[in-house]
Amino acid sequence: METKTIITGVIGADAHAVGNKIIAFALEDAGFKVVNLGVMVSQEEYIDAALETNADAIVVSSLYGHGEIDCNGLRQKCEEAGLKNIPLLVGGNLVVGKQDFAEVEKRFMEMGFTKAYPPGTSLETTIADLKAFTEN
Amino acid sequence: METKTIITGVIGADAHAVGNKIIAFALEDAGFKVVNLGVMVSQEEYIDAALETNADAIVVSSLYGHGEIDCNGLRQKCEEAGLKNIPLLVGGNLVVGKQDFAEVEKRFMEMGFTKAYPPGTSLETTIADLKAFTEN
Amino acid sequence: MEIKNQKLSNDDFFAERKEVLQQWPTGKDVDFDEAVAYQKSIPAKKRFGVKLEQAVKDGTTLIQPRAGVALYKEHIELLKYLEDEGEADLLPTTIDSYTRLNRYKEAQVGIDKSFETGRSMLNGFPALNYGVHICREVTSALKSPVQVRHGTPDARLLTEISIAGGFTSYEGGGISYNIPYSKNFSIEHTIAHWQYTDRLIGLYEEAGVSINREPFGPLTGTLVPPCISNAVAVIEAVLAATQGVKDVTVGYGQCGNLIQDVAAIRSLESMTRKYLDQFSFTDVRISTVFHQWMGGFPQDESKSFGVISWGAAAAVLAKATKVIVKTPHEAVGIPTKEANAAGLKASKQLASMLQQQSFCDMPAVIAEAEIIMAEMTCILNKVEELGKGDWAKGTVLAFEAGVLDIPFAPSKYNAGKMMPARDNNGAIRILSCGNIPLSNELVLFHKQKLDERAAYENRAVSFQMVVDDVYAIGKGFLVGRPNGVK
Amino acid sequence: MEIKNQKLSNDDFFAERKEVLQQWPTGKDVDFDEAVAYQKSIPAKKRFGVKLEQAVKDGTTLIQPRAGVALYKEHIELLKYLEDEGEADLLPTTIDSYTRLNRYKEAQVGIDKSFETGRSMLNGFPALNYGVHICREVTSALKSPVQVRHGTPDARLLTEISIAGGFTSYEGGGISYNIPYSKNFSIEHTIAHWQYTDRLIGLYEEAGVSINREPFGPLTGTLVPPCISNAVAVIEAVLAATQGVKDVTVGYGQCGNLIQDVAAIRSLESMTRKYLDQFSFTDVRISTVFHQWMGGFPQDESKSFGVISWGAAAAVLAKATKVIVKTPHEAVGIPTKEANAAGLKASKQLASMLQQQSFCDMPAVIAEAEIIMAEMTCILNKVEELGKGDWAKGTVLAFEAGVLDIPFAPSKYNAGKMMPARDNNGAIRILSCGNIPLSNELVLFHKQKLDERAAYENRAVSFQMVVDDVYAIGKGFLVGRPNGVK
Ligand code: B12
Ligand code: B12
Repeated sequence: METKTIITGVIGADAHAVGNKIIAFALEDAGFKVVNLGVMVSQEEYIDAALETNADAIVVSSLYGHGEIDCNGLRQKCEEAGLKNIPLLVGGNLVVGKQDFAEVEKRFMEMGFTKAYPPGTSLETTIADLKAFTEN
Repeated sequence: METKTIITGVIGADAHAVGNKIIAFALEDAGFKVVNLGVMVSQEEYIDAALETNADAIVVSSLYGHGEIDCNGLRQKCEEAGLKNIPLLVGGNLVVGKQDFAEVEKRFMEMGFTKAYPPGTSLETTIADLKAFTEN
Repeated sequence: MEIKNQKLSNDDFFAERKEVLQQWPTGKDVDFDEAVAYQKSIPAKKRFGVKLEQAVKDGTTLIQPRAGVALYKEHIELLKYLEDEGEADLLPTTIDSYTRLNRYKEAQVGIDKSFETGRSMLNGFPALNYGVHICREVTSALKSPVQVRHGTPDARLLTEISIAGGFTSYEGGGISYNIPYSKNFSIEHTIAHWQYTDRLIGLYEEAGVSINREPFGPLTGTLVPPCISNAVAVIEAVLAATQGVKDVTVGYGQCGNLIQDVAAIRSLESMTRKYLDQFSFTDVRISTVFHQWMGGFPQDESKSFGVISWGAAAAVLAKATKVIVKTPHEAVGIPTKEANAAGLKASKQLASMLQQQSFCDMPAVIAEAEIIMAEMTCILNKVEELGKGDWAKGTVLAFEAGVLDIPFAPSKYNAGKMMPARDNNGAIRILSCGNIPLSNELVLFHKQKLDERAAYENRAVSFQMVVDDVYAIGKGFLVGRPNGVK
Repeated sequence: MEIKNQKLSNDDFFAERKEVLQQWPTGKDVDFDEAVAYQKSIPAKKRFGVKLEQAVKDGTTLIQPRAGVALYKEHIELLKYLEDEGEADLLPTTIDSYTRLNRYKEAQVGIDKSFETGRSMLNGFPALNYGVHICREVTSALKSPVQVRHGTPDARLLTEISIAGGFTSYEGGGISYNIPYSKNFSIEHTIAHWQYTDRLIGLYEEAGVSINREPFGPLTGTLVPPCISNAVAVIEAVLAATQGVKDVTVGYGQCGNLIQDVAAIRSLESMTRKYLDQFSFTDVRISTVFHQWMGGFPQDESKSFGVISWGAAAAVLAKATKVIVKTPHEAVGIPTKEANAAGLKASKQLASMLQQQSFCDMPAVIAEAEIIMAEMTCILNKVEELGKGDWAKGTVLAFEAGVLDIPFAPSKYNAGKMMPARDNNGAIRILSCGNIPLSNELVLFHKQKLDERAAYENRAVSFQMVVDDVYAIGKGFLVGRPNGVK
């Protein structure tokens, strides 16, 4: 199997670093090439990194509740930049407060994300799904 | 003010003694004459004691959940025994489980109780109400 | 009636048994040999004693709820929910109050009314009315070991049906299921009834089936000084072992002061071992159970979670083998299954989270345990002396004399002269000894502790203090202070 | 940029102030003299410092939530609910993340969008955009003292508006609101910004208005060894006092091992006193804050109650002056007001119930506190040495050198070389020191503790242990064991 490249990072003004560091560690451990942008990543930074490394997927984290505002428009920008149909995964604590996740998922799917994940998604799920989404 | 006589006791097969001992202590402290029948009191025992002491009110406790079964018919027996309109108060944890108290109250009022009290009724309320109910 | 602490002879036991099995129609379905065979078919991981022994070895604390409803299918659903969603390690079957008082007709009315109304009209599961086969349906439907929990002074037929019904543990004792639970039962009688229960379990043991037995530790659950409940637990353990019981779980109800709670479990375990060994019951297995706060609870559910969690924490820090869990509905009524599972999950979080921490060897705990053991020794020596070496006789005389005396007990066989109250740190002390035979030194110790509180609160030591303490936890405090005192 | 730990001159301060007040239109409403007069009109019982001082005197532990929503009327309702239904003693106003990063335009979008959708689209209260008058509407509507809580590296304008707006306490510090909260802010800059904040509060103090200041104790909330967070707290207390602050609350985030937690608070308080005295700030009042578990929470609400309650218990047993309370929604999102009140009530039950119990003087606690103090001394001596006596300079150089090093921090100015892990009893130890300058003896102590765990778990000490520990509490454990190890 050829090595897949994944961009990881926490979007917006979000400084939650723990999950990000652990995701990067675990994906590498699982055989991916990881380009970890850390916290407080702008939409442009994800796109630049993905273009530069010819990445296979972008993993966006948002923990602090402003995910809805921060993620809006990312898919369009990807398309414009030529990252056609790149898998765009998003997870963490995406919205403010405890909301029905089906609702939340719908909103993020409408924004063009390939898949959105609820709070507490395990590393196992993240890795398994990434393998599936980056398979040729 | 003339001294009022109150019959206290825990009805049925109920052995919860703590509240009963404290109610008896507090009512005496508040100036009532208390005839405390203790726990596991049958309907007949309340009535006999009330007749014997010419009591002004009967305070029935039921904690263990079988109150509905145990209290059924007490008012009729009082009437038959000649205790016309004697104030019949009941309190504790009257039914099995956490139920809407308005519902529970209704059932006990239909059984002929003068007033029914929810879990956690304070001594202050008990004393104040007894004073009101035994006023001439 | 003449009671002796001596193994019942087969003649006596089987003569009595004949009568017992006729007390209610379901008794006729009990067949000892068939029941032994059935019990032997129960896999080890569903046996109570096995799971407890493993926990003792691992140093973990298992969690167990209370639960029982009138209708058996709902009862099975309830227990399944508690082991799956609630993560209970051990399961209960709590028996209703009519059955506890041998009022089987009223229990039947309760079953029938429950069927009619679709609401459980009983405060527990009427195992005896249901009989052996339905009990087996219950116990076999579950993954975890199941215990009968009740409060029955005369539990002879219930024991027969329960053990034949596949339960592998049985709570109760001649003192602990009498004094807190009844009014007119003499101690002679209940000790005799529980000798029957224990002898029956001894017979199972001799037939190769080990059933766990658990004296009910908390008694009235209300300001019971540890030395009293511990002394009762040791007596019941010795009486049970005398009849051939080989697996006992001695218990204690949380008082709320952490040092005293840990010390109580520490002293309970070591004194039970000491006395069982002294009576040559060195092969009896001992485990401990810690009951989360057994007195009046706060009405508020979140506050109840606070009380529940603190109980779980204390149990684990004391390294109790299991903890009996309360629910956020405690102050109001028998909990829904969701409320029951909620109490379990809060407790499970702490049972596993604090597993690596132990307070058993803290100097303050050791010092407090020394005091409890000294008190227990005073009491148990006197029981022995009164009984001229016979603990069953001694117990009867001790209650008569107020040497054993349980606060707030409903029984007329209990003296009710001893008065407990909390000291300034919330530990339960003895305000007035009644006839509890403590040494002068110990009496002085308690007096000093309570004088300290009285001085701090600027009021005399009195029954009002006791009343205030009874309400305290329900109101959010441990020590019942007068208004204005922090 | 050249930083010095020295009181800002009036010239420098007021020159800077002119710029600061122009950062956003609401800055122009701030008038220092008018604000002093307004602050003086706030009754004593609504002043943060007064209530803390009383609690220190009474030996009680106050409870405080986190809370903030986008719309100010809803924010007032929320805080009223938390003091009435939740029984909060102290109130917060948690600021949203855009404001924290000085992105006031985005905060305005958040306010506007929240008005439109009727849902709070911000994760906190945008006090700065609202300005002085709306802040006064908030603070004056409540019975309890209110504090601003945030995470803002450059909080100068926010401080101006908050204090003029009637808040009587202000959280943060140049280290604690930088390293855990930002990526690219240099320490020089944030120390300078917080000198401004502290100097402003010093000016209020000199004008007769005392504002409480609280360094943010828990830092990243994730496996921070007590010596690190305590050292940071002491440094921030000294820097604040240098600017004229007279009332500090030093803080600590629960690690979960009770002995270590109590020892951390004990050593935090005594070391803060020691160093403040050493710098001749003997008139600075000190109180302590204990944060309930700051790392990842369990998803389950009942389990969260267990974690919350254990945090409250530890705070009280450590005799912290206040405890910051989590909610049963923690793992999922900003709590509803009901969930927030639920966490408060569980905590209140324990705060009052355990008030009479203290673990501060247990021998095991004293021993653990000795270790923490020795570690703090190593670190603080090195900071002093690097700064040639100047703690501000020393701090900058210490972060550069990794002498101060905070695990899991997002900041690029943090070395990230130190690695923590739990020992076999769940206490946080140092797996790899990086450049934290511990004595050989202390390094050996940590190594032994972790070797013990490694041997027990039959695996090598490694980053996997750290990862397992990060998830542990969320999964119900304190120590992250590999599969199969109990
Ligand atoms: C202590 C206790 C026990 C002790 C009792 C010791 C003793 N002999 O006294 C023990 C452990 C033995 C026990 C046993 C049982 N208990 Co119990 N027990 C409690 C507990 C925790 C506290 C009761 C108490 O002492 N409160 C303190 C006193 C001061 O308050 P009180 O009793 O409520 O009385 C006050 C008020 O109610 C009011 N009041 C009382 N009567 C009246 C009458 C009037 C007219 C008025 C105005 C006011 C009033 O004033 C009193 C004084 O302030 C309660 C739950 C709780 N409240 O937290 C459960 C509780 C009462 N027990 C309960 C049950 C079911 C049982 C058992 C059947 C066992 C079981 N299934 O778990 C057995 C029953 C045995 C029997 N035959 O009675 C249930 C009842 C359920 C229901 N109604 O749905 C409760 C509510 C627990 C629960 N949530 O499941 N129990
Ligand atoms: C630790 C923590 C902090 C620390 C962070 C330190 C640091 N720099 O890392 C501190 C104290 C500084 C902090 C600050 C704040 N926090 Co915070 N914090 C937490 C907390 C308790 C744990 C987060 C954590 O580390 N978890 C452990 C890691 C391993 O898990 P994780 O982050 O969830 O990531 C895992 C999964 O989500 C998943 N995942 C993540 N991304 C993705 C992406 C994909 C595609 C997939 C498949 C999976 C996936 O995999 C990760 C690894 O397993 C959470 C609540 C919780 N979870 O218990 C709140 C929480 C995230 N914080 C919150 C908030 C609001 C804040 C603040 C705004 C302060 C405030 N108002 O209280 C600030 C924000 C500052 C900023 N600008 O970002 C809220 C967010 C609310 C919401 N969404 O509604 C939370 C949920 C708490 C709450 N309930 O209020 N916080």
